Amino acid sequence: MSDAAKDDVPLHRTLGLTDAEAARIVALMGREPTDPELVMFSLMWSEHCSYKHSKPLLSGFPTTGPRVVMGPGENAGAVDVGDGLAIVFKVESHNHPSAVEPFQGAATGVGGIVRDIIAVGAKPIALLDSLRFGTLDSARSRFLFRRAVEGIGHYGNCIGIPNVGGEVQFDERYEDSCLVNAMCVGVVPQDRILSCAARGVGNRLVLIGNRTGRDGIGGASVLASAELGDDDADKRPSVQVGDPFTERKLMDLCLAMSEAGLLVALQDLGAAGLTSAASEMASRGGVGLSIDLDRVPLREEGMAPGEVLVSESQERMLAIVEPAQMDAVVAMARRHELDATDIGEVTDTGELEALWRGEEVVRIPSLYLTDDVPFCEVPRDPAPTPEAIDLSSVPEPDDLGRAWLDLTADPNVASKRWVFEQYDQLVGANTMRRPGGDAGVVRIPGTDRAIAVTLDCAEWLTELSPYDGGMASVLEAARNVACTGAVPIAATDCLNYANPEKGSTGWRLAESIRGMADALTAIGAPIVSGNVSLYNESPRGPIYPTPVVGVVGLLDDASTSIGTAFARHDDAILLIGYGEPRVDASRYLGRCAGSPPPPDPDADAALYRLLATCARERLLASAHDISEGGLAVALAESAIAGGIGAGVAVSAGRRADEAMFGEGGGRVIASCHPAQVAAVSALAGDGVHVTQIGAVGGDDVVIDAGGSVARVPLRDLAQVWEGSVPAALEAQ
Amino acid sequence: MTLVVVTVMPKKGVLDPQGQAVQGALAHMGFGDVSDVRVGKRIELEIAGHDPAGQATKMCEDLLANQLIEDFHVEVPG
Amino acid sequence: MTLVVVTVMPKKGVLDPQGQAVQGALAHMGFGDVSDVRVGKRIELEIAGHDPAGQATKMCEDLLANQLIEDFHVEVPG
Amino acid sequence: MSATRVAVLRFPGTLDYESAARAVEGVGGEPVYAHHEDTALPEGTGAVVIPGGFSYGDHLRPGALASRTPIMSAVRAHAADGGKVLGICNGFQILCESGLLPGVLRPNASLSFICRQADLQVADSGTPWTGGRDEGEVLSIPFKHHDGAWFGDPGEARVVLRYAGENPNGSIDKVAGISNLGGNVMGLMPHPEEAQEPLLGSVDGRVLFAALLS
Ligand SMILES: Nc1ncnc2c1ncn2[C@@H]1O[C@H](COP(=O)(O)OP(=O)(O)O)[C@@H](O)[C@H]1O
Ligand SMILES: [Mg+2]
Repeated sequence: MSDAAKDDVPLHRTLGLTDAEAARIVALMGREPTDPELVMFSLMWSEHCSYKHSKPLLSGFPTTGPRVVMGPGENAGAVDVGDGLAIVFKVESHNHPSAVEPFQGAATGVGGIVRDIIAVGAKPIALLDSLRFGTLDSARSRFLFRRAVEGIGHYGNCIGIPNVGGEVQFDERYEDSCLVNAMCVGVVPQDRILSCAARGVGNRLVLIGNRTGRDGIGGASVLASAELGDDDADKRPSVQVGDPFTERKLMDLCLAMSEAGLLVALQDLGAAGLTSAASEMASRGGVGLSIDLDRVPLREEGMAPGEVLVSESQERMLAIVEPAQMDAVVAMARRHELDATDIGEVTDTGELEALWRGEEVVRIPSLYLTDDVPFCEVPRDPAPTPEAIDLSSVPEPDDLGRAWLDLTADPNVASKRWVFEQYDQLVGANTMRRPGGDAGVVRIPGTDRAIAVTLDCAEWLTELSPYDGGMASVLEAARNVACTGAVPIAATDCLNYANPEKGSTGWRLAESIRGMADALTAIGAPIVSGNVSLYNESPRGPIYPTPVVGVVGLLDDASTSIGTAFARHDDAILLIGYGEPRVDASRYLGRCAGSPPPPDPDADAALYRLLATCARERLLASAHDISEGGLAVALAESAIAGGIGAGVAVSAGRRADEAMFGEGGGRVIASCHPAQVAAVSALAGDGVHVTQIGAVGGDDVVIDAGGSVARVPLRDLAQVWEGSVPAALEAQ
Repeated sequence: MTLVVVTVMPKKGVLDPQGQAVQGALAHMGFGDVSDVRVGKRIELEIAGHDPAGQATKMCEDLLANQLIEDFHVEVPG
Repeated sequence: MTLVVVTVMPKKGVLDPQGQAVQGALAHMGFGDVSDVRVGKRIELEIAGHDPAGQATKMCEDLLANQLIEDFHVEVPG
Repeated sequence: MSATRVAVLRFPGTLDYESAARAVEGVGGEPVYAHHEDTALPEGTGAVVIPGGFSYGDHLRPGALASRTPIMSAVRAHAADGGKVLGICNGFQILCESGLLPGVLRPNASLSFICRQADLQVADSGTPWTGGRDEGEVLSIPFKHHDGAWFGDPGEARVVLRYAGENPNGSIDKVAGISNLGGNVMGLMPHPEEAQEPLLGSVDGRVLFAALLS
């Protein structure tokens, strides 16, 4: 590390600190920092750890509500779901590591988010993943996609947490900057929720799990805060290798220790390793921590103190333990075949101290690291508002059936079975609705309740109109949850954006956050956790602004959940919701262009209430939201899932193809016994319409849009829908 | 046809969870004298055409080894 | 301390799907001159005490190889 | 009369112990956990379940490391006395690696992990494991594995369950589950503990657990 200094480049610049930041560090400290101290500052003040560009904007999110047990700021948020239990969840990105080494990058992304949930003392019960890559005609994108999916499967399957949902999109914009976001959901008795705040002077600081090596040094944190250029190969970190077997043991151990009341506080080690974990714990608890680096179990020889302090070796946790419990902690760790090592203690100084070979090499007030980062205003240069699509410029297909099949075969629309079949969806025997529907539904273990969870994002709309796009991302996720009959109760988000200092990215970030916040407030789902990933751009350009939203919904009676599959011949098909289909920014249009009408969060909220009431009263046999591909694709998906055809008739609106394939508004295709139609219709109101448009049955799927009729054999639709992603991957 | 043997091992310093697990199991089974277990791959290929070792090296770079975490070695026995 | 190298390869005649997959991928990438790809394991161990090769052979019989489908070979290099 | 005690084994990396224990309870048995380092089965054990998961991270070969632990000697003795043993997924792999069942589980032909609901055909109605179902009857039970292709000599075992329809993993003779010739040791790749409740889509896995108690 001091090699660079010898070459006359000041160390702080090599570490990515600006001269102003370096000056501020000297001013704060009242002296020159030591090398290890400077390394610690550089990581803690990176965007990845400090959110220096995004934090000021995030304060706009609603974060409180009657169900919120723990909001943002801890390792993960928690919401009350009754019976004294809380559901704990968070979504996080691992974009940059996945672009370098997709298998390990994605795998360790799963490992990281799982440790966040464990740190709260919660038992993980579900995983989800949101993925974005370049289009599948690119060999590089196929490779990244394949390997990232394998990595997620490898890690998640091996630690035994069911994967119940997610999304995948392919677009040129993600060719150089793929996105890999993972979400974990856990459950914990509310009186056993752990905080990361260190407490109790004299208490022991205990490092649990894997040994510390040189993994990811100068890695994730530095890397995630700068664009990946072509000639940055030497900045690439030594790749972190995930070890799910150890993670499983670590999970079992931490939960057992928490249950036995052995822990005062718990924190995972992620980006910036020990530095970040210890400074968070100290700052949160308003105490100091003293670390004896010689006691940290190392995997490699000759590591420097700075390396030990920032190593990102995986599968490690940091705990605060009362001295009297140390023997029990060590014994329990040994039974789980893991190390638990006393590496220091809680002090009353408010400072982070580190000793190396008996000498003090670090002494920093922990707040300097966690709270004194200089925040940056992002420039907010608005982009012009795009024009609506002139429908006459969109060629009308001669064969609506052909167009329907082509749209269904678009890898962005088609089934993602190739992905989720590589994931264990069932382990734990609580999964009621598997991936492939609108949201995964998982019974809360030991209860009759269930949660519904999904991840979604409307990146095209966010590019075109960031406020509306932020809103649409929230509403689409919540609508997916509502289609299972669950009531959306809280949300988490992962903001994947390009360089906020360039172009209109900063404006898009701010506007989309505002849109998300307004939508979340309207539907009564506060944000309880989240993550930001900036600088997702390459010399070839920025990604779309991609605010991925995870929504959790609650079903008080698990047995009332609704699936997307048509169930019985002769059931009535209902169109429920609001808004008119538009080709603008639709998959049918096939490009990010146009200006769709803005979403209406109040009408969406009314739609969720209607669906929840229908579920409670067991009125519906199926419900499926209309999203990419419009009415035609939603109808096909419910028919394919049920193995039964369907026929519907709708108005052509402006044009038949727009009625069939257009997107927008908040619309759901549902089915019910004919005798229940009146009961469902009676629930209409608040801007939500219920219209009977057809019936389930037959071997074909048929849409009559104002007299233009498309009729396609169910078998053909199923074939392209199921076959297109595998076919695109095989076409090498 | 030339037999070429490619060995791919975890890079020094990179975590080798498989080696760790095998070493632990061996110790439990009473093989206490074992340390530093590392598990990698051995790939045997028959290569036609000239410069089989050169071809194999190219294959390692392109597919057989992940050089971010693995080292490889090409050998033409006999 | 003696370095011992154990090789575990799929038995001749036993289908090796991994080898086949590697061969297929190599062919796709333009390495058409390759045939008979077989993928096995290379395990490196440091063994203390006497008769390291004998100890390693015992480890193979007891754990490292499944002799129903795999052959093993013990080597003490140098 | 007290319920049959069923030992549910736990190795480091075993995942399905809770759902297996619930399934044992569901058919009226009394589940008791036993751990890899135990040298004896719990007092009064009547039958043994080895649940699925990734014992020892599936390192070296699936099931290999677990099969060499002390508890497996106790399981061998139990089986030699005619006691029932049910191995599910990784449990099946462990039984093969420990020699209690013939053959070995190799990687799926696709070389990928597959999670799917499967129809399993009863291939031998003469073992206790399928609860008197006739040959050809179908059970709907999910499977999820990376190394599920059974390779061995079907003549050395009794093929109890076969995949109906296409072979998902390249298993010899479409084998999904086998028992030893004596019929008291059974291993299968699909997960009957996840087919115990109507709420989760199927109850067809109950027969295999009920068989532990008969
Ligand atoms: N990466 C993934 N991981 C797990 N499940 C996925 C993934 N991608 C898609 N799915 C499943 O497929 C379903 C349909 O995908 P998609 O059409 O993108 O969903 P949406 O209903 O949100 O438009 C998702 O709800 C999810 O259950
Ligand atoms: Mg949906």
